[in-house]
Amino acid sequence: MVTKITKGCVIYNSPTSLGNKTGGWRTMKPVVDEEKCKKCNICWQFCPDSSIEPADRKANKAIKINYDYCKGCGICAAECPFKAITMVMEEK
Amino acid sequence: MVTKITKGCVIYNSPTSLGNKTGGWRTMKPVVDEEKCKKCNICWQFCPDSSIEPADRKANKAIKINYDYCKGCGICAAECPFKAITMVMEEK
Amino acid sequence: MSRKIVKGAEAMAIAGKLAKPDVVPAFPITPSTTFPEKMSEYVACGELPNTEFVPVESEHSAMSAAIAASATGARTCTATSSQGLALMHEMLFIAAGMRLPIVLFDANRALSAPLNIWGDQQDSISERDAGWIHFYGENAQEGLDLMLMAFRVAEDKRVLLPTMVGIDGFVLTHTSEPVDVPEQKAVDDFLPQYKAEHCYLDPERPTTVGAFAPPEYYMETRYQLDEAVHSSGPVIDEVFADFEKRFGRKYSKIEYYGDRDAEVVFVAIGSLCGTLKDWIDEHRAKGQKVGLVRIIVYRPFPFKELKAALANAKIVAVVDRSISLGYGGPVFSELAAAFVNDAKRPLFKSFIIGLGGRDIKLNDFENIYNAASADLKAGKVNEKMHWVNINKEML
Amino acid sequence: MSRKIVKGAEAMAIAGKLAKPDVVPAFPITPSTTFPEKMSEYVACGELPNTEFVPVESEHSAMSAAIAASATGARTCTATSSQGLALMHEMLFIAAGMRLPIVLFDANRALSAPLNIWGDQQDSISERDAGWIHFYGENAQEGLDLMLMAFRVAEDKRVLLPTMVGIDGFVLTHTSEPVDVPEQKAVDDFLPQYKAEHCYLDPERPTTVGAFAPPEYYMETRYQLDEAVHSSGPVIDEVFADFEKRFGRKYSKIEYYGDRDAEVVFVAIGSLCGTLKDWIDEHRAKGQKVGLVRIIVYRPFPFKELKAALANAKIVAVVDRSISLGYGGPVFSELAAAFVNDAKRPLFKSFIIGLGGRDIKLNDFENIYNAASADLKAGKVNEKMHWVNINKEML
Amino acid sequence: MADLLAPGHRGCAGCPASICVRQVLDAAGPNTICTNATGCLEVMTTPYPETAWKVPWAHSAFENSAAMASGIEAAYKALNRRNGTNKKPNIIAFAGDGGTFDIGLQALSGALERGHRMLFVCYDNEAYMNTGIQRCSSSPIGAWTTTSPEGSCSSGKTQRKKPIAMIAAAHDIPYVATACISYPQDLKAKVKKALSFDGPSFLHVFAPCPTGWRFPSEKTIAMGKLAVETGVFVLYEMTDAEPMKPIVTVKPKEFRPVEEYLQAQGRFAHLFKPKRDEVTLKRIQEDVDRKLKWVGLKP
Amino acid sequence: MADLLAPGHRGCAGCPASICVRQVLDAAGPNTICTNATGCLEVMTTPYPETAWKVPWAHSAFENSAAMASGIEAAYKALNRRNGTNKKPNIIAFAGDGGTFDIGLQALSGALERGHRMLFVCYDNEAYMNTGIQRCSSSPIGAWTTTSPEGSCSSGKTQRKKPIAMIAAAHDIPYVATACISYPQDLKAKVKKALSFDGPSFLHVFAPCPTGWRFPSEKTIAMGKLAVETGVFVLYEMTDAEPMKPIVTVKPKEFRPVEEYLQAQGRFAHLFKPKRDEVTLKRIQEDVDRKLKWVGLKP
Amino acid sequence: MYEVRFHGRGGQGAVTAAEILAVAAFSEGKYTQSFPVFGVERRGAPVAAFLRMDDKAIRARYQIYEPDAVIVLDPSLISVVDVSAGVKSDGVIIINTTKHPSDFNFDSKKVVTVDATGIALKNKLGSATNPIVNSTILGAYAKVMEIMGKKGKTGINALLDAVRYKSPAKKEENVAATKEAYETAKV
Amino acid sequence: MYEVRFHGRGGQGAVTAAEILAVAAFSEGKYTQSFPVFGVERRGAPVAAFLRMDDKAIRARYQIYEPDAVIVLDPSLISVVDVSAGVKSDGVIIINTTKHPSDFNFDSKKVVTVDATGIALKNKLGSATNPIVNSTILGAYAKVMEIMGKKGKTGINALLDAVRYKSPAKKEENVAATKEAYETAKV
Ligand SMILES: Cc1ncc(C[n+]2csc(CCOP(=O)(O)OP(=O)(O)O)c2C)c(N)n1
Ligand SMILES: Cc1ncc(C[n+]2csc(CCOP(=O)(O)OP(=O)(O)O)c2C)c(N)n1
Ligand code: SF4
Ligand code: SF4
Ligand code: SF4
Ligand code: SF4
Ligand code: SF4
Ligand code: SF4
Ligand SMILES: [Mg+2]
Ligand SMILES: [Mg+2]
Repeated sequence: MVTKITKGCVIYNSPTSLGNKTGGWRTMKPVVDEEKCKKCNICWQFCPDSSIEPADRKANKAIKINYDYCKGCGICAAECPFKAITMVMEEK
Repeated sequence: MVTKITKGCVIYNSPTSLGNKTGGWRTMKPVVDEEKCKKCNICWQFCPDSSIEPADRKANKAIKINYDYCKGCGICAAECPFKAITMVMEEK
Repeated sequence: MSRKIVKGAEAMAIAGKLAKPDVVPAFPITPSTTFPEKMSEYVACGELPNTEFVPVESEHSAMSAAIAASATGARTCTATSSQGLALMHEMLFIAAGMRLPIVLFDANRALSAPLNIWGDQQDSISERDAGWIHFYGENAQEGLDLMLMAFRVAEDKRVLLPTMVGIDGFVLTHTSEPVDVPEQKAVDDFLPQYKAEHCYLDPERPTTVGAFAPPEYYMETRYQLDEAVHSSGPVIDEVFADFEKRFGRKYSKIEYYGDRDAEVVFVAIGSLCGTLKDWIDEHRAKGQKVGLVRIIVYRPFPFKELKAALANAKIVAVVDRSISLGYGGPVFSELAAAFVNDAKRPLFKSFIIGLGGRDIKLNDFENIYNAASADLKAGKVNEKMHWVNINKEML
Repeated sequence: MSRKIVKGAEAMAIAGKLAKPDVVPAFPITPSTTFPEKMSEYVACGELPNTEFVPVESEHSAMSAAIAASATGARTCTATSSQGLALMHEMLFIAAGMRLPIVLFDANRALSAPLNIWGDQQDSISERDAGWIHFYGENAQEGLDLMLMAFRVAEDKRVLLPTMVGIDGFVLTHTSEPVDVPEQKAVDDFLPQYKAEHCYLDPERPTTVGAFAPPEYYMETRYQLDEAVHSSGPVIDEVFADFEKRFGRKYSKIEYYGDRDAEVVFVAIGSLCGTLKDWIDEHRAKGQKVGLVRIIVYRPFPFKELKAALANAKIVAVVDRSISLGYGGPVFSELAAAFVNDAKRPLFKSFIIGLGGRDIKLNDFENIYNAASADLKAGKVNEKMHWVNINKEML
Repeated sequence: MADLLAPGHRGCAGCPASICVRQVLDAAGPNTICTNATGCLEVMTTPYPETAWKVPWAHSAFENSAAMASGIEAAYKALNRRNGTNKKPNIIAFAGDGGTFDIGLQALSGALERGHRMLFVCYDNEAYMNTGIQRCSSSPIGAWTTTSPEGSCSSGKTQRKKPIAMIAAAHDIPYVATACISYPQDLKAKVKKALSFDGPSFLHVFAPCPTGWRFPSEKTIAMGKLAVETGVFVLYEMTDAEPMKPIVTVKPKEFRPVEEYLQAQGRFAHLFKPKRDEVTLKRIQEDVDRKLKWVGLKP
Repeated sequence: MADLLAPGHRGCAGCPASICVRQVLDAAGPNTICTNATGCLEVMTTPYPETAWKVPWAHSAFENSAAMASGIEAAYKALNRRNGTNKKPNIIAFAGDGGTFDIGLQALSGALERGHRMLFVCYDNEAYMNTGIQRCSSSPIGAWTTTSPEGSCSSGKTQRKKPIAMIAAAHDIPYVATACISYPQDLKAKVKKALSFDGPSFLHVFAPCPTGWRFPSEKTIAMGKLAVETGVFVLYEMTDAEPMKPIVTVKPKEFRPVEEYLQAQGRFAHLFKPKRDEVTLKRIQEDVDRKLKWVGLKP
Repeated sequence: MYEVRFHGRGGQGAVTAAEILAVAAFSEGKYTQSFPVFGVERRGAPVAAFLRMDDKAIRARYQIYEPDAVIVLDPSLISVVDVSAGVKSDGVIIINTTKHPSDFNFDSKKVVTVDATGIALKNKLGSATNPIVNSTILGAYAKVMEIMGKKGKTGINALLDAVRYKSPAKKEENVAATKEAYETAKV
Repeated sequence: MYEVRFHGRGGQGAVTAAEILAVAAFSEGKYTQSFPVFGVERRGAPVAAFLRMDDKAIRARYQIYEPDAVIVLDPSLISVVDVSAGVKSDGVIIINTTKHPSDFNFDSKKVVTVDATGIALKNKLGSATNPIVNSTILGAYAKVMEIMGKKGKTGINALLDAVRYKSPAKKEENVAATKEAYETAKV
């Protein structure tokens, strides 16, 4: 699909970045241990790529990582106080 | 005499403003009472037009006003602590 | 309509007031300062109850704030001159690229160095690449009228481009003369409120404004922008016509003055044309033929109109009040180039006049005319560029 | 002389180092940043023991500090690009007006909006009025050589003008290729220390630098400046010749490539000429005639040389990598205007190419050539301006 | 917990700028308009036609995030009067340290003085990252950058970090604070407080950048904590009730040695290898002590 | 007692800018190079081919007096090394308040941070006088200027005066002081002190302008005294030994009422006629009190 | 076309004087154009202003080099500036002074005098050191034009209206002073 | 003219790889030109670089659309980027992978594999998460050119010198790794 240039390059239907699947950048991959996850959402606060779906304590739902975009920076794993996330080599 | 434009309009033989006799701007004229002048040079410090020749206490020389440039602002008269300067109407 | 004696710069401010702008970010600079002064006065006195005057700390910020305000959806105008316009340079290109209908009054003034506060057109002519529409008035009345029309043109949905209106510094800005001031009501009808449809900043309908464009997109954005400038031409004609209908004063992209079949035709911009018209009248009284093409709309460049107007000319004396240093007259080069492929075309001769407030006198035109006539007689132009009224002794 | 593989921007920095500047005030901007990076590295490593690198807070201050340093009597250079050059706009005119021999490397890049960091020549071409000498290189080697020569020309007592050297952003600045690096000793001989005679700041001989000029003087200062730019031409020739004698590489204000009796001749600036030369060779191999005039010195505008080079052309395809929005190609207009009074002259056709990093391919020249040839055949130019390689579907 | 910055942006893995924006917008909520100076954040989030911003966002140049915010605020004031509305979106100006300490300072200072209702957020990664890690007046003493390289005549940046929050506070505006992306609660509380004032406020956010500072991407948050725990960066706030009197909001019980912080980053490596640069290390320590004294954390 | 500013310049009768320069140069002596931002001082002293300056002087634009000074200082450093000399002229950057508080602030801030050896002198006449008395961020609350006019919707300038000396001091530079042309001894001592540092210093000089403030020309000096005696302008200095701790150098025994100062000037006339503008007068008084508190002269 | 040059000092109101006269002429149906000598002069420095009046629209944009009339607001200027420069041979020079026209000799051009300062002070316009004479002196202008029947003629009533219109304060004092100058001018 | 395209990730050194090869070719008397895909990509994002080699000076300034060879520094890119795009029919694709050439099928274009990551790590070039393979993989390139006798040929010794010259640190480790790749490449 060809993008039509808008007047002044205004972008209307934001966000439009979702087509850019940055998951492909990953070399290491965060894996969540749902058991260990205490749903504190600390990792969520720190993810630079909005790639963590926050946990829901009430629903007892652990966080979920959106691998379409997660770049594998490792921050979530490093910052989880409960070591609920581990970085593993990306399958190639 | 025609001024030759220097490269980049640099002015070399500074100061060159002396040709502009600002004494002509005056409506009031400061007149010094040499008797009253205590040679403190306070007036000199405040003259905006570098138009006061400073007094010399040693030589017992009172200040002298350079009417070529004095614009008659009246600051010297106002600031002289000894009321040694009076502003008078400029002779026309 | 009321008739008033006002200075040119005040006439521009009156136009600014009549347009009821939402936001006026401005920074003072001689000889445009009357504009921000008057605008802040109108606001202070309650005559512009809705307007925000933003006393910015520099012209770069003036144009930046104008861009943001316009991008938010506000009618926005400002004024500047010379160093101020130069400091906006970066932001002028940006305003155009973002297609924001900002209106700017430029009091045409020389550029440093050496610093000089007087009139010439270097400041705005050196912004001819930036994508703005350029209007130039000959007197205060035209300044006022063009300023009003600038809003209409700029905000037209088919245009959406920033527009600058130049009048010569001092010679127009600081000269008082009678000016017809339109009624507010008539202006309101002529110039309805600006409703931003292409660019706005509103949390209820989020947009991203000012994204960067990679090579896959950039060139097309320039093409589109260039097209927009060129195709504002018919809209300008339309607005001029509507203005005439409502206010009785006729405008066109270029004005032809003098004999239609003149062999020697001047081309010039701005206030010097007034003096030149006087000279032409004198000259015609002697039975000689001479013409003047005055450029009012310089961007979009009025190719068609200029070609038509110069169809009978034998030699064109282009009188530039600015210079592209190391080349020559900017209007000269753009105009001459437009004719280069024509088999039948006049000769073109370039003159530089009135830089930095050098007074432009009747006699100067006599000299230009004589030089051009001599060339015409000789059948060729014997000199690249002629500086009018230079004191060679100073050099 | 040593041969090294370096990026174009580094080649410029190497030239900067060889010139041993006293003061380098600079602010980073892609794709010129290598220059300040390398210069600060040379200073940090003791390779430029006398040089002061001033990490200014903006380009406006970069040029301001450069002006002051040069006015003090220091050899001064800087580098910038795009928005950076645009932010210097005001100060560029001032540097020229003050006749200060500052050397500036411009990594040619597109201007916002939309922001685009890639190559075109809008930034420096839009400074064509400012009174600077303009050099443009085709490759890294030329960039380096021209940069060195820029110092010699700028500081020549007969010239004393700021000089900018442009090479295309990314396509040259970020491409590594073999470059001959002159020996320091040879450069020292070619380029002796700068001794300021016209402008200095020294309490032992007080000067006033940067006075303002009232209308009685201003126009003569512009005349003098314009003269200075024009008359730097012979000095440039002289410096080019001396450079060739010492370093073996020949330069001239314009380069002619291809068939001398070609009917279709391209005129262009910068790196695209490399590709174009390849295309010309291919084309000639097919037995067809075609020529290229590459402009290396754009200011002073090389009237004489261009006239001579295009004497036999039947149609000139001017390929601009910038645009005067609402008019057309800047090189086109200036070039065409120079021919307008000539009875015998080629047709001129305007093309816009490669804006904002749009890749310029062999095929583009094929298209240009075909369009120009068709016009030539038709005996007239059928279109004002042609945009090369535009994706119309995006519009 | 709506994320107002979408994924798919092009920041480096571990980018602090996006973390900063996410936290700020989380506190500010969707009724917000952002401006952005040219820099990493702008380039990574808005390559046409892609944008990661879910709130209205505007950029035009590097120098003018605050001037843009001024224009928007003025426009809302005027349009509210014109249309009889009372819309009061938060107006948040984002800029990197370059767009704040250096080329954006004048526009910022002007906006602060004029008193526009806006929050200026500087995400400070202590160099011009977007153009490849050049020196900024925000860069700390001794830091390597590509324009303050180390070498026989140089130990990295010579000058101290410009005290930007103090400079902002010296403008005598309603609210100035420092924050760090590693302390999101503190940061968000400050954003909310800032937005509650009917005038300008300034937030200086420490944003450790793995690419520019040379540390592994997973350490972004840890590095911010280390800065605070070593006293390199102090979290405080100031209101105009007590001008220039910083109130520290996160007080480490005890300061860890500054060298722990330095050694964790490649940009300071030359201070330790091939041999310790005692002169510079001493200057750095003195600088930290000086700042701690300034905020009242050291006598 | 060599006057380093010659007569014949075109300042108004009673001009404070020239008084400021005369005093500064008297303290600095002839081994001095000056830069000057566009403004009254520049325009009145250097219409080509006339100059009133006896020391080297350079001007190029309005924004850049500090950047110019940076360039000169750098040039001297380099040329000294190149030529094996050790010339160290004083480098003094002059600018009006517009060229300091507003359009020149960024260049100033940059120069302060880089640490150039230079003295920046702002002669503050509280408006853009050269272009005809427009508002500056230096203009005080309530002042009429041509862009902060009084009227049914306005009482003159709304905002406070930007605290420029505090902003300079927040840069943590060797020396910052305020001075007033009415106290030449104090001013000259500060110039000398400033020039003794091997780094940047800033001097904020109060310069009452008869033309712009609308008072008779002979009152220029009296007006400065009145400002100090009413507490409207405080004379102090700060060194980086104690950052942001002003030491008052001229302490009036007792403050005279601020209204004495206001009533002496046409620019405040609208606060008293046709009727007293109590709201603005109160704001002005509060502002004075606030500043006095800031410098420790009021509790 | 009738052209007038005004001489005064910065701050003294020469430009305003030109504008008042322009308003008067305009109200009588004339086209006008008034402008200062564009300069950077400060208060106190000698300045000048110009006025053109004509029956048709004025397009000329150059300075006035050969005025029909000159009005000198400040007598002290006479020794500083060549006030009679370029004045047409049938021109007139109007000077604010207590002296008599015969005390002056400008190449035998006509001189008119009026004690505008005295009149202004009497009417409380300005102070002894700074009298405001710009409207006052125009009374003398009106008188001489009336007497001489010049093209530059402006009716005294139109002038008084213009003075009233252009005076921000002390309207009636200004009008009275102008009228007095009209009556006492020494032609 | 021989044209090579490199695929890697931002920060991985694709540009450096191109430059090393350029230095090697240059030292053997070839003209070269190397350049990245000019972008604003950040660390981690897929990037590409180009190299032209020729016997005469290279003037062309456009991107490479039809490379003779492609070098893939990071195997994970294959699923993200079309690494074989435009490769000439007699071209070759060199991939850093533990897999065998036969595991790939790019329109039946020639594939060469080498475990550059393994070799690099063995030689202590980079870390497990961030191995530095830019010099290493060039060993495989040298090998395949040698075997295939291509125009893009670069002698292994020239290459090793170039690796040494362009390695800021761990010079010998780099050289060793390159050599190992040269020896172990699966052609
Ligand atoms: C006038 C101007 N000069 C220079 C640049 C180039 N430039 C763009 S972003 C940038 C650095 C940004 O640094 P900072 O503000 O710290 O943001 P960061 O990239 O570190 O996030 C520079 C120098 C520009 N865009 N405009
Ligand atoms: C970029 C730019 N903008 C505006 C101006 C116009 N201008 C010249 S001086 C001046 C005001 C100067 O004010 P200040 O610095 O306070 O000095 P003052 O005239 O009061 O002494 C202005 C607005 C200019 N020269 N350059
Ligand atoms: S930080 Fe750890 S425990 Fe907390 S939500 Fe994330 S994964 Fe779960
Ligand atoms: S690894 Fe990084 S990008 Fe991926 S989910 Fe964790 S924090 Fe987010
Ligand atoms: S101030 Fe008075 S006493 Fe002192 S020197 Fe001047 S005139 Fe004499
Ligand atoms: S009146 Fe003013 S200008 Fe004259 S001497 Fe006294 S202080 Fe100086
Ligand atoms: S360089 Fe730093 S700030 Fe910029 S995108 Fe990368 S991590 Fe973010
Ligand atoms: S306006 Fe004020 S500062 Fe300017 S010259 Fe006149 S008195 Fe001096
Ligand atoms: Mg940064
Ligand atoms: Mg001022």
